[in-house]
Amino acid sequence: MYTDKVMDHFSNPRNVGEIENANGVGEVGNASCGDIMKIYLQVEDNIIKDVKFKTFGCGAAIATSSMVTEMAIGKTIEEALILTNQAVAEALDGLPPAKMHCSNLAADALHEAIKDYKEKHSA
Amino acid sequence: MYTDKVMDHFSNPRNVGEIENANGVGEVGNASCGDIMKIYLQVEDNIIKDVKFKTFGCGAAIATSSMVTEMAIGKTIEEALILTNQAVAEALDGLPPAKMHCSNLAADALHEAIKDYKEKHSA
Amino acid sequence: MNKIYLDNNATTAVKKEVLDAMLPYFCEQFGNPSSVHWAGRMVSGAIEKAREQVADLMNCSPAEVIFLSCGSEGDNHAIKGTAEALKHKGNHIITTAVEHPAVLETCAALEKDGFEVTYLKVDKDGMLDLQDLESAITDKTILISVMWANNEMGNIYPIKEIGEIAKKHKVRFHTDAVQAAGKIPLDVRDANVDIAVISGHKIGAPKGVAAMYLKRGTKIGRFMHGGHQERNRRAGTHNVPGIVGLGVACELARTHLEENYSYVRKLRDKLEQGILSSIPEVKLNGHPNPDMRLPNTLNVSFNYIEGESLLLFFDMKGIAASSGSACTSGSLEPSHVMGAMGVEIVLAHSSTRFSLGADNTEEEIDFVLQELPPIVQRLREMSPLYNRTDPAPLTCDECRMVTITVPH
Amino acid sequence: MNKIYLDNNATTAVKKEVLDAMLPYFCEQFGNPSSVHWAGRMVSGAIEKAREQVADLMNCSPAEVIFLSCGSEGDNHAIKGTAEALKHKGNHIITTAVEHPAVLETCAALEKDGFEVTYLKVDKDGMLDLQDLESAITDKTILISVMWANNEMGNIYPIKEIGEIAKKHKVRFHTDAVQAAGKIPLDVRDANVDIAVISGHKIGAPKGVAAMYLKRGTKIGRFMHGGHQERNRRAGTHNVPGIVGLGVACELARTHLEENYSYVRKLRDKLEQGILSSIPEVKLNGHPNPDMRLPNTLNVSFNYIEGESLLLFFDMKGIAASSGSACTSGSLEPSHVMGAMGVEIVLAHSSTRFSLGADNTEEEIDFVLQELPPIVQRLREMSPLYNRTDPAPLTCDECRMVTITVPH
Ligand SMILES: Cc1ncc(COP(=O)(O)O)c(C=O)c1O
Ligand SMILES: Cc1ncc(COP(=O)(O)O)c(C=O)c1O
Repeated sequence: MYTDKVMDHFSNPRNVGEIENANGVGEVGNASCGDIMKIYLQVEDNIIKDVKFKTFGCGAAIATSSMVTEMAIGKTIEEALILTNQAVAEALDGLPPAKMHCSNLAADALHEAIKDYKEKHSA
Repeated sequence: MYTDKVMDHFSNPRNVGEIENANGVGEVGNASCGDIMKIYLQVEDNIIKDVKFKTFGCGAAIATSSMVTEMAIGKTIEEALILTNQAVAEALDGLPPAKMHCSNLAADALHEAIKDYKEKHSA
Repeated sequence: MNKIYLDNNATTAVKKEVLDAMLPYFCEQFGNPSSVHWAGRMVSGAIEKAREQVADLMNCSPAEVIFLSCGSEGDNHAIKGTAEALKHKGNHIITTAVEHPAVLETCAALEKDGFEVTYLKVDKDGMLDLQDLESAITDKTILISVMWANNEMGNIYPIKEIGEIAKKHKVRFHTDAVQAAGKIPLDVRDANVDIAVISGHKIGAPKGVAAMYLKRGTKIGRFMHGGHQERNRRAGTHNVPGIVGLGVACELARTHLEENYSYVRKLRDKLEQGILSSIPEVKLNGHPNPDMRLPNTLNVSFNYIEGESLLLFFDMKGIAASSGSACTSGSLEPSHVMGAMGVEIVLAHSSTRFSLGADNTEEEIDFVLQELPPIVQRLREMSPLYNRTDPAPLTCDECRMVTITVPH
Repeated sequence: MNKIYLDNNATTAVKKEVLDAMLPYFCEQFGNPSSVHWAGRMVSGAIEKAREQVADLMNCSPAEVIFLSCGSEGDNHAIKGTAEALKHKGNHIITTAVEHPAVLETCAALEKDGFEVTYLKVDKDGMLDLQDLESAITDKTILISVMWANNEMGNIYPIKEIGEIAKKHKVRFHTDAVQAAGKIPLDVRDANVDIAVISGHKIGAPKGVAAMYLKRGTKIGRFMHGGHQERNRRAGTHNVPGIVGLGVACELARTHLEENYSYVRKLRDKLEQGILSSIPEVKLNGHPNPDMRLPNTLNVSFNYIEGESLLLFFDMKGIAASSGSACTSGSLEPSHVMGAMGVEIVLAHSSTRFSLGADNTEEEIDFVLQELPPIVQRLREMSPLYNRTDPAPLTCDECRMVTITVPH
């Protein structure tokens, strides 16, 4: 049911973990649905230098998390903010229809982390 | 579904036909049910000398007709009158349950023929 | 003794290619297609391929195909599911007097629940009057159910014309295409059909599998409640080998349709003309124009002889056919199809169906034509109705009483 | 890579003996058993033999066996057919919160038609309180439906005791025996059961065939309307090869029952103890006493990890298992069985079922026990719930909203 790209990112997820002194952290989803994604950011000079994730969820949830970290690294936060869940799914050559809803939230988690970064650094 | 005996009597029915100067004729059944049995008798000195039948009906109807003629020949009419449909079915090693009702009327046809004989000869 | 199978409308042998395609799915690729792991993944692709093959035969999209267990399930699902989904709109169903019991008994069951059913009459050739159909439609009508072709005498109904009427009046249209599939082209889109049902074992797939075309967007109640298979439309673990077999059988049916039509038609026409010309007092049942019947079906009544006896005598020669007599209909009355065409009762009991397949040969037909006349003659000699002068007793209170619910 | 199949409660491979017995019935003995001729006669005996084999497994008379297409059909038929036949007596049905969807969704459908359904609660071990059951009975109760054993955690229910309660109160008793068949003894007479359902593909027969025990004299409405098959109790041409296969599978199940029980039980116990002793924070789901569960079933929750991910990682090692997570349940909520036992939501999403079969070996179990701990650890390291200090967000309005009808 999953594309080869999904299976690749799921079985060898990139950038798993936490960033100890992350300057932005975002979390979306909830345990009730079975999907929680947490993104840690290291932003320097408006550029995403490092991203890490932790995810509780199905294959699609882990693969989209992994993919979004790859897509975000090196981007400015403005560029990262226009990244969509849809774009992540496309970068994985698509997701099964049933997974498009709950498990495709990685870009949302990234945006939450950027929001958190902005809030902390607007002061 | 039929016993070997039924199939034998069905495929080689005994005593098929009419008796030209029958002194007793009986008919039971009807076209609506798909079973009509007609029995022709030649009675002499109270003894059934000859029986013949014609039957419109299924395998069971033809086999019971054939069997009843074999069973009746040589019997007195009193003996023939105590022959039952059940006895005919048993002589054939049984009939499928669905056939016990409509298609097992050969003894009735025989009794009708005897009744006809008696009516004609009571005068 | 040679065995000559002329009962393909009852069921067909599984085609060798079909069985070969099925075999890996019993012991090796045995997974449940709903499973996440290798055993499930291995087979879910096979199901989707079969879905395409079925869709191609009917000219619909694979997403419009639902797999089921038998044609009867399809008819139950179509009719009861429509009744449930549309009961707020109305309670009237139109069908015909010559449908298969899977349609008729389902309609009869709905009548007990307050639905009203119009059973359209057929003429002596078994055909419908489309004006009757159109004028039967009321603002309470939620379903028209007319079979694509009849199993007993093979009549083909004008599905495209009925589809137009249904569309014009915005009434849902279901067709039991169980006998039409594989014998004549089925284009559900062209014919404006909303629901169509086919059954595997009539087209060289195994028994125990069937499919339903459900036009996209057609709301229908569930028939089999339970799991989420078939996008929530049918419960029960997928019959994977059966479904694979159905797919292959549909593909074979589609690719060989024209070739089989003319081959089988030639044999059937030969049998038909042979019987009618060599045996007196035989009545052809169904439409007299052979174009209007399935190419493989011939139904004739051998007057004066009850059907089961005939079948058993044929059987002694290895010839397998079927009959509309009460003894073989499972009920206590002869075929409701013969009744609907006004065939008189003795002829109804005498009706015999020969249904051919692409495996039959011309030699087999020659053999049948040679064996039939003496059998018929012998049984006629045995019949008290043959050469009879006084009228035969016709009615039977008893069997009327125990008669079951199929309406006439 | 070795393939290790531990998902036998989802479906089983067809046994070789079963397939061998079926093979002649596809292309050679392909007749319709309702036919009068050789092709029909050839197979009707095979059906009756299978009926005896099924009857022997359940300890009933062959005349009490009805062949169907799947376990779901049996549950639908039993419940809807009883509702129809007994609606003049009452409109109350008692079942449990842990039944298969084939029972639960059927009951939910009847609720829409005015029936009242009591869903008995289970305790944290998944067991019923028989006093609850008895006091739920009212003078309107027409049916008690309790599964013989649960598919997800394997709990075996006290069918004999429930049968006594049902008998005492003269209420009909249906049991879904789909998972119990072949794993533990089924004696429907001893247990006072009125209707029991088994499904072929759970016991080494093919998908697409099932059977129902219907106690002599039990009045039941039809579910599948149509032809007169199965003495008027089920329409649709008999799935002859499937039925033959089911018969052989029942015979094998019966003759190997004890041997398979102890063999499979030993492997399951080893797996259970191995997992619980080598991996921390694992919760056993179902009855803690392994005697009270099916000998082949183990259900555990690996805390902090969502089930589908686990299954996919197992799958990379060739290990096939199943999960109660929402992602694999077909609905948007995790298993209703876990919910009914009060398993908390994360653990419900983490629940994993290993269901063994007689084909599994001790080496396979050793391999699984060696591969599991690192997989679990790796996924936990990836989980934002593992070693978490702040509480995890739990509720989701959206998924509650789109939730489907399975009651809890
Ligand atoms: C307990 C139980 N009942 C019913 C069913 C339904 O069986 P089937 O898939 O044959 O319809 C299953 C299997 O999925 C089951 O485990
Ligand atoms: C016209 C028609 N509809 C429905 C059916 C039922 O099909 P099945 O036996 O697959 O249930 C049949 C065959 O018996 C049929 O001929």
